[in-house]
Amino acid sequence: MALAPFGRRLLTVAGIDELGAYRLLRVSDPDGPPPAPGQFAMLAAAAGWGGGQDERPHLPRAFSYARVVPGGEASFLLEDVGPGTRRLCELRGGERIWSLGPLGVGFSAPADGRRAILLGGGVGIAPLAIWQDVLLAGASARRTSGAEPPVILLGFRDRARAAGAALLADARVATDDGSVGHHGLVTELLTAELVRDPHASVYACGPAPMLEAVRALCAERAIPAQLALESGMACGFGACFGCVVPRRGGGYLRVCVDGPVIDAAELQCVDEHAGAPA
Amino acid sequence: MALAPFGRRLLTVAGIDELGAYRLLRVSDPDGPPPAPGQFAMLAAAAGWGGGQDERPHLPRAFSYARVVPGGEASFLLEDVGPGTRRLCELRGGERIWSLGPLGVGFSAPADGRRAILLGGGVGIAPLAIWQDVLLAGASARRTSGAEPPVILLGFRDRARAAGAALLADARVATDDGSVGHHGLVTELLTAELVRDPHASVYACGPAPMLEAVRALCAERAIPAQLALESGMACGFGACFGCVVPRRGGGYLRVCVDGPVIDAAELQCVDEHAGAPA
Amino acid sequence: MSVPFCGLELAHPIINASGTFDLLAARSAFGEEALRAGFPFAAFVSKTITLQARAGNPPPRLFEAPAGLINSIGLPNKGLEGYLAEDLPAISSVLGACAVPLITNVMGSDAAEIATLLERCEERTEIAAIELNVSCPNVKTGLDIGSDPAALESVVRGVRRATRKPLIVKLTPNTADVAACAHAAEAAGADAVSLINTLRAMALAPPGRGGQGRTAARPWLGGGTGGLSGAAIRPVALAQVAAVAASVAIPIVGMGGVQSAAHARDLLNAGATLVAVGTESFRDPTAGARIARGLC
Amino acid sequence: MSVPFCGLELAHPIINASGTFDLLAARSAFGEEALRAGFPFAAFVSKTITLQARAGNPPPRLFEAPAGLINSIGLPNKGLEGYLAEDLPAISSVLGACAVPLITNVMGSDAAEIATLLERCEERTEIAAIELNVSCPNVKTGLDIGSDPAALESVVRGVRRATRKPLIVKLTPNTADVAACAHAAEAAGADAVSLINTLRAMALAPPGRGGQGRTAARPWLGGGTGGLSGAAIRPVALAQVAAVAASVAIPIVGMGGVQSAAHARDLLNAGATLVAVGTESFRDPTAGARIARGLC
Ligand SMILES: Cc1cc2nc3c(=O)[nH]c(=O)nc-3n(C[C@H](O)[C@H](O)[C@H](O)COP(=O)(O)OP(=O)(O)OC[C@H]3O[C@@H](n4cnc5c(N)ncnc54)[C@H](O)[C@@H]3O)c2cc1C
Ligand SMILES: Cc1cc2nc3c(=O)[nH]c(=O)nc-3n(C[C@H](O)[C@H](O)[C@H](O)COP(=O)(O)OP(=O)(O)OC[C@H]3O[C@@H](n4cnc5c(N)ncnc54)[C@H](O)[C@@H]3O)c2cc1C
Ligand SMILES: Cc1cc2nc3c(=O)[nH]c(=O)nc-3n(C[C@H](O)[C@H](O)[C@H](O)COP(=O)(O)O)c2cc1C
Ligand SMILES: Cc1cc2nc3c(=O)[nH]c(=O)nc-3n(C[C@H](O)[C@H](O)[C@H](O)COP(=O)(O)O)c2cc1C
Ligand code: FES
Ligand code: FES
Repeated sequence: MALAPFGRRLLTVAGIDELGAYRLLRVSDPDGPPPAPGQFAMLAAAAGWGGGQDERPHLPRAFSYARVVPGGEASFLLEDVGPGTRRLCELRGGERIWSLGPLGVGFSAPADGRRAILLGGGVGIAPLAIWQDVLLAGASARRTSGAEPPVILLGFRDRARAAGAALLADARVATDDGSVGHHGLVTELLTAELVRDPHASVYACGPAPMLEAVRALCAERAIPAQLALESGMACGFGACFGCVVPRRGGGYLRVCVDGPVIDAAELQCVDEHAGAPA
Repeated sequence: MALAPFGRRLLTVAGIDELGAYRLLRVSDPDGPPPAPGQFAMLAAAAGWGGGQDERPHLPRAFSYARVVPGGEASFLLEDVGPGTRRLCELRGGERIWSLGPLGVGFSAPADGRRAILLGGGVGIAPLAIWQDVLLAGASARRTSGAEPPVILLGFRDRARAAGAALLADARVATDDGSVGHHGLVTELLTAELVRDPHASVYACGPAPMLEAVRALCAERAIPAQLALESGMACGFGACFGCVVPRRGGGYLRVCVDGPVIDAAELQCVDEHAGAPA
Repeated sequence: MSVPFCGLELAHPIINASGTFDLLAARSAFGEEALRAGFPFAAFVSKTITLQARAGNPPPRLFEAPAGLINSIGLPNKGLEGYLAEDLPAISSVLGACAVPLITNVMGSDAAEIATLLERCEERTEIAAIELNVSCPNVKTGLDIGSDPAALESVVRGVRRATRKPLIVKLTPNTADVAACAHAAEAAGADAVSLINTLRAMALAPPGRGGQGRTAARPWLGGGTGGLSGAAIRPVALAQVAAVAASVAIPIVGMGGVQSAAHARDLLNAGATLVAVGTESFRDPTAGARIARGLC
Repeated sequence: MSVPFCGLELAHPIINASGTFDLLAARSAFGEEALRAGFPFAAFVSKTITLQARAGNPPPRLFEAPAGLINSIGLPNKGLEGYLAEDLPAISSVLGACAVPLITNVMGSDAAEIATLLERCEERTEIAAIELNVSCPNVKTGLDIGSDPAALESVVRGVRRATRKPLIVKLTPNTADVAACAHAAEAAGADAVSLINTLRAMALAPPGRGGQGRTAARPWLGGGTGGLSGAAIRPVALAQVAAVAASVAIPIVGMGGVQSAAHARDLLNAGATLVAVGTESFRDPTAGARIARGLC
């Protein structure tokens, strides 16, 4: 995993693009260490961070690196769900943003020649994009023509959100309202995939109920699963002990330093607060 | 005096113009009651009011009406001296602003055929502009060719601020650094005027030391003076009792409801906090 | 959604916090007609009235704090007799016209003074209820007389008989155990409690305003220290209201940093019967009405 | 501008607030080299250590408040022996390399427990000073043991002999008279006092998250109530530090909402010898260094 420079850095917004209901925030970061897939940054607008709904935001907000362009642009996929994300969605090219990162523990490669299934829900698809990039690059570097490309399964609430699927290549989409792709839950697509061939490693990020379904599904079939969790965070670097989820067998894990990517086997079940905005 | 509608109103910024070191904020207010010269409004940006220096601003800020265009634009002259004025200076045409006003007691016309001398310091020139407009309009309406137009004496720190003098017609300017007009204090120009002809009424707005000098000068010569005071305000409509200045003979006056224009005879001296930004 | 409170029937659960809305000044600023038509509060609470007239503290009296306000107003008022003779008739003529009951807030430095205040208020039919502010500093200890449960109980017990009007005890938040204070007030016969008052706070003069040069900085507020109100204290208010609700059966007027209907609902959910709006009225004079509407 | 404090010589007056900087986690996140090179604090304060290991409170543990943060962490720690055996060597290897002294913060529910904590710390040369957190709730009253001056004096007197290291008593702000508590700590032999800890606070679940439907809203924090920190409490911290400075002669560690050198200078002007930075480190992990630089 990449270490974060010690100290938040004042970066410049390169631009912000609409992606249906989401925004793709592109931040110019030529000197930042390249993040590993699944790592995140704590972001805050340099100006006007505060004074929104309920006199918030006050603390920085966590966002998964969605993509990095070598030579220095990092992208983040944002959904406006509250005062922090709203302020970030307002940023325009040239404005300044504080960034601390890359932080946390990301995904690790599938073992035993298992094929990777990347399962995303809503804005939780973000870390899967950079993970797909790395998996595809790895496969082509190794020229392992035998290795299957990762399977991409994405679930969304509606058409506006399903537009986010454009962030990944060759995605199969499910929507709750049937407006795009499979009418139903993305976990139904996962079940079908696992039935077809259980020799897989599952990588999932999305709302808590989706993650819990993935955990249960994989546990039942003894399929390894890595879950990219979310949690309310104050610091992102292990200082506040605020971002915990219960660990199987007792005690707690800090999502920011023990995760955000956590082996599903470490969890008894996925905490209701540990998912992405639904 | 005009009564304020009961309730702050969400208005639209028509534009913001540079005037040297100052900004002239033009707010579209077609339905607002026309303010009397010397009245003020409590302003706050509708978005991003908070999260600046020291997690401020939080309360609205008081600004004198500097000019009103019939049919609905009100202008305010702003100097960026802290988080509230900084945020207002950032506003651009089309953005929204909360306004409560017109509030307070403004200037009253000179008695006994006295000529009006309007004396302004720094951003304190703002209410004198609308007062000059009204005095000139009154004179031309009465066709009293005998009545002298008001004398306008303005003092500034430097050239960038002296650009504010363009807000008034036929102003004589003094600057602390001699970069424009008289090199020295504007009260020196006032003394000369009063020596020339003491049958005058003085109207002053500016930093506390200037106002105190005006008060003392006029008291000595028994010349009526009306001082437009400033003060830290929370509400602007008499609710908080926070904006007081000591009254001559004991007790306090609320600048927002007993003023902001106060007869100099009501004051023992001008409180160090009761002036405009120096 | 008419709300019963100590025998009164209020049109909605939103009232003003004492000292944060001057009805007579608002009448001058906005006109009587507009004020009556849109009166934001279901009951009107006066600012604190003391036996003797007070001029209040020297300025500056305000310091803007992070998401809040520090004030050091010093309870300026005309004194009991001035209030009863001059302000009460004027205030109740406005309130009468919009059928809003008046709650008069009083403060005294000992039981005898408080008893006088209550007795004189008892005589006036314009006054529907009395709020007793016990944040008055004890002259000996400097602490609020309401900060010690036993002392509070004895004061309230001593004055309770001076009025048959509903008696609301406004607790001080500057105490180790506000629930014990509320319980003491209830035991002594209070009909309701209200909280929170401002948190003891301070500000030093900002740099460049008689502030931090080579010598030690001086306090900004003319009164030395002040009280913190507004959004900043909302989480403390909610905790104190919930703690009090768990310890008393009498109704609670909750306040502290309420800016929206959601904040008012939080206090109601925590156990308050009424919610008072203070500092937010400075930002938005009709906040009370906005919040009441939002609760429907 | 080296600063003497209880026999230690600190490079500058800025330290961290207990529980707001995990040195070992920071080492993993940023690397040991960078952490050493830019270590932000002139002394490092551990999070609170208790006799027995604690897992801490169930989530959610955080609620963002207006210009502040409510936390209900619940003092997770490995317990005294786990701390001494595992964390202390690792922590002091980092601190040793940058010559930063370690202050260990401990909490116990009675004098006997506290004495054990102090005795075991006394044996360890890596520990330069001890901070005693007296915000532990009394099991009988639910109040902080530090909220009553007499009780506080007796606890501190009872444990003072257990260590010759400098003993800093970290006062609770949830009290009527923090100056009396500070005075009690001084009388009992404390070498310094530190304040303020978080203000008792609460949040209800926001709408749509198991929150306000038809039934009463439930508390958001897994621990029920929490403590308010950050900018919102700065004015309260300044008032309490000034009050304590007027009543004790021992040095004061001031904290509460410090975000900038100007805020630190206010606390120093109010009488603090050192200033601790807590919540601001969450927003800016090198805030301590920025603030120390700004004081020069
Ligand atoms: C490791 C990680 C990676 C993430 N990656 C992404 C990403 O790539 N893209 C993305 O869009 N999001 C991502 N998130 C989620 C994102 O951090 C949150 O959506 C964001 O913090 C919300 O902030 P807000 O102010 O907009 O909304 P908030 O108002 O903070 O609302 C978010 C949720 O927090 C709760 N909440 C409400 N009020 C409060 C309060 N006062 N205090 C605490 N909690 C409250 C509610 O449950 C609410 O649904 C990630 C989170 C983590 C931890
Ligand atoms: C009736 C009236 C009319 C006015 N008309 C105009 C006008 O036309 N144009 C104009 O530019 N200005 C005018 N002002 C002044 C204007 O209201 C102030 O400059 C403004 O409120 C400053 O806000 P700020 O946040 O920018 O600065 P602040 O940071 O609020 O600084 C302003 C001053 O307040 C003090 N201060 C610093 N920190 C605090 C704090 N935390 N709390 C309280 N006080 C603090 C200091 O003395 C500082 O110099 C008027 C004021 C009044 C009362
Ligand atoms: C400027 C100001 C003046 C106040 N005056 C009084 C008062 O006279 N009597 C009183 O009991 N409380 C007074 N208070 C306290 C408020 O009634 C209320 O308890 C407190 O401000 C918390 O509510 P808020 O956060 O909504 O303002 C005052 C508060 C402010 C801000
Ligand atoms: C997340 C968090 C954890 C804390 N943990 C402790 C602790 O373990 N022991 C302690 O004495 N104080 C603890 N505190 C209180 C801080 O040390 C400090 O007193 C308080 O936060 C005020 O400072 P601040 O506003 O700068 O954060 C904690 C505060 C926070 C925000
Ligand atoms: S966010 Fe602070 S410890 Fe994880
Ligand atoms: S500003 Fe509130 S009374 Fe004048």
